[in-house]
Amino acid sequence: MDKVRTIKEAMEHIKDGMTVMVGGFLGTGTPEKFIDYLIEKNVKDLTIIGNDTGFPDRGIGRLIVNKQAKKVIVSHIGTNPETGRQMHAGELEVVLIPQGTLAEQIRAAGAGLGGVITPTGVGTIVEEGKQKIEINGKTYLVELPIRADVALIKGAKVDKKGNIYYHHAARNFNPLMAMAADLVIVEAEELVEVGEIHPNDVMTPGIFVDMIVGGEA
Amino acid sequence: MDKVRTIKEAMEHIKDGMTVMVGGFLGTGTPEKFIDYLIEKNVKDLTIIGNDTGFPDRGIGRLIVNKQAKKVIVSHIGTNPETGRQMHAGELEVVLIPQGTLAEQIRAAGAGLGGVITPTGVGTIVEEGKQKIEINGKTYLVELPIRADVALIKGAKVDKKGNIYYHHAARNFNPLMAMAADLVIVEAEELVEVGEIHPNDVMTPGIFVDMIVGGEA
Amino acid sequence: MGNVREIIAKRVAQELKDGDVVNLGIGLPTLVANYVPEGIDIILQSENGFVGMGPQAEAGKEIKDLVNAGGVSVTLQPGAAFFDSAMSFAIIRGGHVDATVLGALQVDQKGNLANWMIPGKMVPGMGGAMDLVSGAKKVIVAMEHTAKGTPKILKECTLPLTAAGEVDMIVTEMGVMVVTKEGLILTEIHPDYTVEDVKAATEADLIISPDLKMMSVSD
Amino acid sequence: MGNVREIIAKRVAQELKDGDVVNLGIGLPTLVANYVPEGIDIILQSENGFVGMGPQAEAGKEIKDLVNAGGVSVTLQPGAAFFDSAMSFAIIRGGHVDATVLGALQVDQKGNLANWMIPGKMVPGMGGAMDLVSGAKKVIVAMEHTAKGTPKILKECTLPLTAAGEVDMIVTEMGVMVVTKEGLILTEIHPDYTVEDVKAATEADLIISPDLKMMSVSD
Repeated sequence: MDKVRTIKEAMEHIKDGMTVMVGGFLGTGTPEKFIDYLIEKNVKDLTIIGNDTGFPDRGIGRLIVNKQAKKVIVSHIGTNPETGRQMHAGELEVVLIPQGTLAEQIRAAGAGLGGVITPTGVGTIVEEGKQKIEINGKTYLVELPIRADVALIKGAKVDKKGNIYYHHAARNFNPLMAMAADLVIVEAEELVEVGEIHPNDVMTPGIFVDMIVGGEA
Repeated sequence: MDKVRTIKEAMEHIKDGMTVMVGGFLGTGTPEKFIDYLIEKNVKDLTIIGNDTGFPDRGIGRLIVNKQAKKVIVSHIGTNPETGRQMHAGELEVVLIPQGTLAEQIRAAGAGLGGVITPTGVGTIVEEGKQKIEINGKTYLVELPIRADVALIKGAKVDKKGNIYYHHAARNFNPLMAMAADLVIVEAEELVEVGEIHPNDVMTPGIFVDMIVGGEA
Repeated sequence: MGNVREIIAKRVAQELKDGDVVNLGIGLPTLVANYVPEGIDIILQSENGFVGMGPQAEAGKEIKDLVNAGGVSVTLQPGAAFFDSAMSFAIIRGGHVDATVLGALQVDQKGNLANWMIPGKMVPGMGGAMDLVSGAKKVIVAMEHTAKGTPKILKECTLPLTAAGEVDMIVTEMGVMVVTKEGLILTEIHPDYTVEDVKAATEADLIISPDLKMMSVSD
Repeated sequence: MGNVREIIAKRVAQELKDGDVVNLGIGLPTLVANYVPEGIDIILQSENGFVGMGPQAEAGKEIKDLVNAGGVSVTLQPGAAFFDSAMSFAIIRGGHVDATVLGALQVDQKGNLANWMIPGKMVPGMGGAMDLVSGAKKVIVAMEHTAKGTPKILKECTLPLTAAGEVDMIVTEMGVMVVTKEGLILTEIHPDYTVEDVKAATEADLIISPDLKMMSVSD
């Protein structure tokens, strides 16, 4: 199974209206070349799931500025004024989720769990419309799994079987999203031969990865 | 904060009647020196949480053979006939849990989640007495977090801040248990200086670890 | 007929596709890896925490901390990766295992499986079996058709279940059966047996496929 | 009195114990790291995925992929460790953070905190704040006592909450308040203010501790 693709071959799978997860935290760990390409292709009406909407010129924020999203599901939009503007103008639906809950919801989707039982958000507007559950006298929210059609991941080193090694704080949501989408495409900073990442040090097993773009591709 | 202890200093904290998690899978990744010491001290009436009860001469199994447990919470006892014998004789309480559920229950305790929503066990005797929850028309079990007084962990390399690197399949339950006990003690195959494990490669952050035994200690 | 276990393992191997992530149970299912067709690469998952498991290690060449879920020393394939038990079962429960192959004490026409205990007699524990059967995309039971003549393929399991309604396919030395909404359908039969032979060895209501084929067991 | 932010940061720093894992919010709370007493080692957690965060990086010495949760380039301390966002919040939600220090728009005498939105005006999102306030063992609000004269310490928050009943301590330039079952108790007061000054700047019912101490703000 050869998983290595040109960026064009890989990005062809992203269509208008899809739900797309994008790794990264304020742009750190975001596959910026994929963002470049999506902007060039001008894919529209995306539902974007990520930690935040980055900055106007960095990360997911560039897709917002280019008006390619109809909805975002994130924990924070404060660093990108354009997200707030579109939200207030009714051009963009914004769903805000506590960061740790968002991480667990994506993990739950990848791990086949039916939901997440978390204390976060109890007694706040986050609990509105959510199922609650009492366990040992304490109240928790039941938060549902979050999946996507496509996950766009960034790895520092990726081998040709799709095993990924992340660098420093660029890891963040990437390993979680790699488990929670129908199609997982990774942007490799460095594409390496199988064996160059020690089996102990693989952070995302290649079994989750469908396509790899990087190196000369 | 010096975390390095002699085995004697560390094991003194394990008292009769405590609930103790022990890492490992059929003995691989089990801190055998700690088991040696607990056998020598003959600590009694333990509730032991682990993947399995190992073999009669390896892993947790040695504590069973020496009759130091009153209860075990595990996924499998088939490789240690003595566990079954004590269970049938009414000398040992055995709670059997599906392996993936057990892993998530321990993780949930460490991660501050109120429980685990899993499809595993639905329609089997595992569901007896458990709360069920319907999500999107599918039935799940609500399984509760599992914590311990002490977790006994085995690491291949451990630095003096308690950062742990595991080797091959010896990882298994160790990183999960390191998050889910009041006192976490790690047996280091190799005790190394801070910095010898790259921050990217730490598998259990030292913040979870209270005491380290290894090297000359 | 040839070696029964070999026939079963060979036939199961044909179900596997290139790139499949597969978990093989202890015993007969483990043999399946030996018969994967040329050109098909599968990735074996081991529930104690890795993908890319290779064949059993040669005596004297065991690798430290490298055993399968049964405690047997194994080897690694290129591209292997280790992880903790939560990730191992995230893979299993999350539907990232394309196929799991397990033995059974009993299996029934509704796809129920019992393979983990005989009350009062044998209580080894379910280990990872319940998660595997609930979570894998395709569940294949690989076993001898009967227990020394006593049917194991039943109308309804009497032993405690491993999972309810999760079995997709049963492969025995007599043939191949698939679980459907309509019931249990015999789709392939081994040339050494007649349909009547299979029916006699099966307690379940067996629907005979109108397209009944000969079970392919050649290499 | 001296620099208000410095006074607050210094006093908060005295709450931290050797070995504590601490998460500091953006802005004033970040300053706390500068005043940790001699001999006390704390470990800073950054919700974007690491422990062992060091001071801000010098210009020109930024390290690739090493920023804090506000996107500012930082450095590492010896013994640092990186992890993914699920682990980062397992640490936070699981009670492995000994103390979190945050600012507030409003905080009330029941320990409710509002610091993430002003409806119709400012909706940045809660980021990791809700998890931090629910999960940390000790929640310390560090802020100026009023918003240019308007009380921020209230009987009851009017803005949407970040978390209900989770605040343990409030440190301002006027003093130190602790949230108890009995209510909000003023335990320390800055020497530049009288009890009446503090009461006048506080909307909440303030219980004056019989052991009221001078707020210690020396180095």
